[in-house]
Amino acid sequence: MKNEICELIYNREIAKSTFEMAFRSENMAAAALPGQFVHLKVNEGLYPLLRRPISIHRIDKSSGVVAIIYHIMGQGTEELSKKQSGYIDVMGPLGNGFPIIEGKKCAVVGGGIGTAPLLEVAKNLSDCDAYLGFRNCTYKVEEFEKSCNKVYVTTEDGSVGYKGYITEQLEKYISEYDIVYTCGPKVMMKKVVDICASNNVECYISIEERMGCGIGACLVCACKIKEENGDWHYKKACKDGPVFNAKEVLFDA
Amino acid sequence: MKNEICELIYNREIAKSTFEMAFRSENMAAAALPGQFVHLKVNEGLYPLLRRPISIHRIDKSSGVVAIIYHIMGQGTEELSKKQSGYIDVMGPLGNGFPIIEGKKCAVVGGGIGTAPLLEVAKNLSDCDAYLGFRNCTYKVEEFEKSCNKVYVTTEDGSVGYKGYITEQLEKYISEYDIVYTCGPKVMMKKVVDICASNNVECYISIEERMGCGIGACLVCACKIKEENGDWHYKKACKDGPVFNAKEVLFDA
Amino acid sequence: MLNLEVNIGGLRLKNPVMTASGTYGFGKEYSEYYDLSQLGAVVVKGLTLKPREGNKAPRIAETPAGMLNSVGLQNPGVEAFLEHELPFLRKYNTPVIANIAGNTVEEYCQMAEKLGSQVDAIELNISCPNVKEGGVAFGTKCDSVYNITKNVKQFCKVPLIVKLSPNVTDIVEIALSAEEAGADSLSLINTLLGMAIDINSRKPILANVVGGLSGPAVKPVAVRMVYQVAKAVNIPIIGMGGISSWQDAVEFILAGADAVAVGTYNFVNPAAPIEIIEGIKKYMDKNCYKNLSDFKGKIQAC
Amino acid sequence: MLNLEVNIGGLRLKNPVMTASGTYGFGKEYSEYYDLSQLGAVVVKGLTLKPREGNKAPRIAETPAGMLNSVGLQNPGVEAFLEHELPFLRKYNTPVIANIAGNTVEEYCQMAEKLGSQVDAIELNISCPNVKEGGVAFGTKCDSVYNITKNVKQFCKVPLIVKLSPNVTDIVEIALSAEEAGADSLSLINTLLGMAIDINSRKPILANVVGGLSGPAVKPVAVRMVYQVAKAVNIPIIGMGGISSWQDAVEFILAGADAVAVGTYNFVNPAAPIEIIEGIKKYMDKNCYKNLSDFKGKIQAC
Ligand SMILES: Cc1cc2nc3c(=O)[nH]c(=O)nc-3n(C[C@H](O)[C@H](O)[C@H](O)COP(=O)(O)OP(=O)(O)OC[C@H]3O[C@@H](n4cnc5c(N)ncnc54)[C@H](O)[C@@H]3O)c2cc1C
Ligand SMILES: Cc1cc2nc3c(=O)[nH]c(=O)nc-3n(C[C@H](O)[C@H](O)[C@H](O)COP(=O)(O)OP(=O)(O)OC[C@H]3O[C@@H](n4cnc5c(N)ncnc54)[C@H](O)[C@@H]3O)c2cc1C
Ligand SMILES: Cc1cc2nc3c(=O)[nH]c(=O)nc-3n(C[C@H](O)[C@H](O)[C@H](O)COP(=O)(O)O)c2cc1C
Ligand SMILES: Cc1cc2nc3c(=O)[nH]c(=O)nc-3n(C[C@H](O)[C@H](O)[C@H](O)COP(=O)(O)O)c2cc1C
Ligand code: FES
Ligand code: FES
Repeated sequence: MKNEICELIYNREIAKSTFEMAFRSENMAAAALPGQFVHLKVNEGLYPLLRRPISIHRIDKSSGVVAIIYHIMGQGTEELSKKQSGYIDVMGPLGNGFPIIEGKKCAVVGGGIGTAPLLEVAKNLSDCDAYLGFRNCTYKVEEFEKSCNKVYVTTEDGSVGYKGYITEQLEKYISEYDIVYTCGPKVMMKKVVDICASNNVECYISIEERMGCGIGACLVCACKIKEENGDWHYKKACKDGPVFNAKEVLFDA
Repeated sequence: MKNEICELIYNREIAKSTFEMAFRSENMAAAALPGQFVHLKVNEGLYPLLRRPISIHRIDKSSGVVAIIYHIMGQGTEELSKKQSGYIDVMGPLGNGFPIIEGKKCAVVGGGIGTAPLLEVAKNLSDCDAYLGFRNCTYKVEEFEKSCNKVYVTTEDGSVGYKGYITEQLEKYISEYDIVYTCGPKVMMKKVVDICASNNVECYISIEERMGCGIGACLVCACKIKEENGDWHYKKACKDGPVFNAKEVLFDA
Repeated sequence: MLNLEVNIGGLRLKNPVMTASGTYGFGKEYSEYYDLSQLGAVVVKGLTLKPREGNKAPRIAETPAGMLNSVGLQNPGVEAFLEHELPFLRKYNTPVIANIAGNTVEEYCQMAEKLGSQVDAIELNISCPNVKEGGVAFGTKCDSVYNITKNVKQFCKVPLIVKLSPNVTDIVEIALSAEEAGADSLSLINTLLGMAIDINSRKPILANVVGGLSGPAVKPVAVRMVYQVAKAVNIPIIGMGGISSWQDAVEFILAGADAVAVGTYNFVNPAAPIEIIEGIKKYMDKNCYKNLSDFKGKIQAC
Repeated sequence: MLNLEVNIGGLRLKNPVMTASGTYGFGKEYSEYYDLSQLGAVVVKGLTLKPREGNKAPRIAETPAGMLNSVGLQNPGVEAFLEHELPFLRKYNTPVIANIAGNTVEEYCQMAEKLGSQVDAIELNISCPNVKEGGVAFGTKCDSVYNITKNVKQFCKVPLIVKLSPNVTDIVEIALSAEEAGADSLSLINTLLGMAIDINSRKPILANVVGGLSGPAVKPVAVRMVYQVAKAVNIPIIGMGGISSWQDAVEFILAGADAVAVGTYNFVNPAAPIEIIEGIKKYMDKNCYKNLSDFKGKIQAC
């Protein structure tokens, strides 16, 4: 494995402060699994110093292209958004990815930027619905429509789709599903996990922890994982995750 | 006074690792004197942290444009060279500038990038020759030819003009001059100062010291200045200089 | 109505933003960029009893997100300050704080005496890493911090601020010694001792070999020290070290600082102190804080 | 012929570039990026006698040109290390250095005993700012540094490296205490104690409130300490703190380091240690140096 200096294909704003970036890497496109992430150096130089982890949104194996979607949160993502052309230093694909389990009725449940990694999950499942929650502006809904049976959209202000939270929609139809895949804000994921638990639906969640190395060497990305015997210990979000079975995750941290 | 966010007009390589940059500022162009400098923020963000001092090369009062020439030395000038368009944060004009004394026979003597601030001196003098020393590639010689009587050029490898050091040329004709203005590497300036002293020619030199604030507040840019009574004390290169009468400067530091 | 006023051990400031000693000369230069009356206070360049030339150049080196300086207290001496520099600052409606450094306790006392009540407060610099004779030596041992503070306090007619060095094992015990000895306020941090080498010339970049590290790089150390000291003492704290934005200033206030000072960043953005005052106002407005005390030290440690 | 070999208190390295403890796990992750046999040595994550879970997340905060961490010595314990982690590293032709931390002097001794000569050297971590029980407390007083070094040395069958904390008033006296007590080598610096606050949530970013500052921001402090200690002691020094390029590594060697370690920058550029080895070679070639000793400590202080 290596970090690769990849050619930037595009980097454009697809919604307010939300960007889609695509870069070329035959190797990464060939190896990437849904739910894995890349670790990006947002610019040259020492500021910001650390890489930023961003989930893989789209994998085009035929053309060797990987795309990501990111929201401007601070200095790192801001710098990233300024890049117009040239090359970008990428480590990846990293992490474990979502387990793609066939022959089941599935749903992907995403909130905001957390919808990004779910597109590849949906594409790889033959029987999948999508639940996409946004604050006000939506993006990539049409992509999900291509790969899913049904797509439910909510916005907090009701400007698109249903008004309210996406978990309210999920709650209505939860009994239809065998497996739920989710990614989004912590509060949303907790709710999704609860809904699944109450309905005995298997649930996989993608966890966001602040990261250093991104590959398992520094131990800063600790998340509490339950053991069979009720004990817990810290696992690495970057290497053991970011995807975990919801049953294992202790949310208290 | 204020630091000004100035529109970049161009920023182009005029010789190997040497760039000319022009930006628009009515105020600076109106106020600037030959030999003054600007203090530039080379990019946004904290790396590099400090501004970089660069001499004013050309002042176009009618169009409100100021130009500088800089050589890539390290991180700061490297970053500066990457700027293609947009705006640049400039403090200036700063420092005292060369005293323009009319009715005298003058010479400007520059070495490498030290030729840059001398063009405006030459333009403002009615009777001036130019001595321009370069390592191998020359630039802006034709500009000096427009404003000077005679222009002597040397390169260390003899590729353009005379082969050797510019001080060898100056030595030949020094007796012709009343005043010499010089800027360039320390070794060269020392030699020029010696030649002038031996020939009783008045000499003004522009000193390069590492700078912090650029305006006289931090005292990091100390240079030793002799007093009448033989004593010396530290003056500020940024505010009391960068130009000093060669008689005053103690080169030992 | 927003109220940014703060009382620093008897010294009343209209807002909590001051300039850090040694980065602001005697105010003249920055007065060309804005009206100094807007500032919470001006802290002037470190003064000594007699004029000092300071160290040889180069005196500055840039480091990642920081800088080293080895000015070495170049200054005209306390008398020339009173005669030639103070009158200019007095034209503005902002308190003037004199930063003083000496070779002996007696020198410090003499300076405090000479300054009398011509300045609004005195900041005791016992933490300058750039002078051999004294400076930092006074600031790294509890008993000497206690001793010098106690002595100077007797001669000090105005609030006495003790400026602490970060180059110590235990900042809290040093702070407590200063408090116990009668300091009216503490300021921290001074610079961290650092060094940089030019690998081509194989020489230290600073002629003085070592120098003081300042700028954003040191901010985490400064915030930690302010936090630790604020929990331990009952006198006001002036926080500094790497402040480059109003966000940084708020971070220090949340850590427990009553006021803040901007140093190195003046060189980058001459208007920084003013922009920081404006930013703090907006932050307070947005969060419905009326006074600084509404958020000072109010972090929720998990 | 270039010779990059160096002897660190009895431990022979093929080149002076190692990895810093805690930034490199047990080597497995980075072995996917290059052949670990190229390294001067691998220093593994800090070990404790019993397994430790470490601190709560968040454990990392980015700061200007640096980062704070509060991992808190999460590790599987010395026995699991020997059984499950060491065998992997042994497949490579590079020395393995175990970094150890304990709650008591006895624990340190027990660990040294258990490690025996299964590792090539032991690095005594008496400078971890992230554990309450011990760590840094051992490293900030001369007598306790002397005491722990002296005791562990008796149980240590391999070269003993003592890793110093930069959070002290006088690094030289600490270094001398370790040397006197029998340390074969010193490594410095560990992290500076720092803190960062999120001004929106008004919480410390680290769940542990304070953490260790590393990365380029601390380099000037590290270079200064290496320089001061190298002048004072007669044992080899492993320099670290903010190394991100071969130029930085050369800067440390010029300051007096016999070897260097790359920590935080591994996260940014996984190939950094290898590129640094190559860069040092080119630097030596260009300057016609045949051995590291041709430039080690050879700065011309003005
Ligand atoms: C496995 C993984 C996948 C991710 N995928 C995506 C994605 O597809 N799209 C996307 O926009 N973002 C994603 N993130 C979050 C993204 O990494 C952070 O938003 C980014 O690092 C913020 O950097 P910044 O410099 O812009 O902000 P900073 O200035 O560093 O921080 C701004 C805010 O972001 C939060 N933050 C910073 N770092 C992280 C982090 N590592 N995890 C969570 N919150 C953080 C902080 O709490 C802070 O409030 C992912 C994170 C992880 C761990
Ligand atoms: C009044 C004044 C006018 C100047 N005019 C020009 C000009 O017209 N064109 C031009 O190319 N350069 C000029 N310089 C020099 C220019 O400021 C430095 O080359 C620049 O700051 C280097 O920055 P850097 O980040 O690229 O290099 P750094 O990485 O900071 O340093 C690279 C090298 O440059 C040297 N250096 C760094 N800063 C200075 C400094 N302030 N003065 C002298 N040497 C320094 C260092 O010794 C080092 O070897 C001037 C300097 C001064 C003080
Ligand atoms: C060039 C320079 C000169 C300084 N001179 C003094 C001084 O004379 N007295 C003093 O107490 N502190 C002095 N300091 C320290 C600053 O006042 C301040 O404590 C330190 O720089 C940290 O703040 P900053 O990171 O905002 O610069 C100086 C700092 C710099 C950069
Ligand atoms: C995430 C992290 C974990 C660390 N863990 C340890 C440790 O277990 N033992 C130790 O002695 N030092 C530890 N350190 C300190 C490093 O080994 C090194 O001394 C310090 O980070 C300075 O080097 P750097 O700036 O190159 O990172 C750790 C540093 C980081 C960043
Ligand atoms: S980010 Fe380093 S172990 Fe996960
Ligand atoms: S650069 Fe600050 S006084 Fe000259």
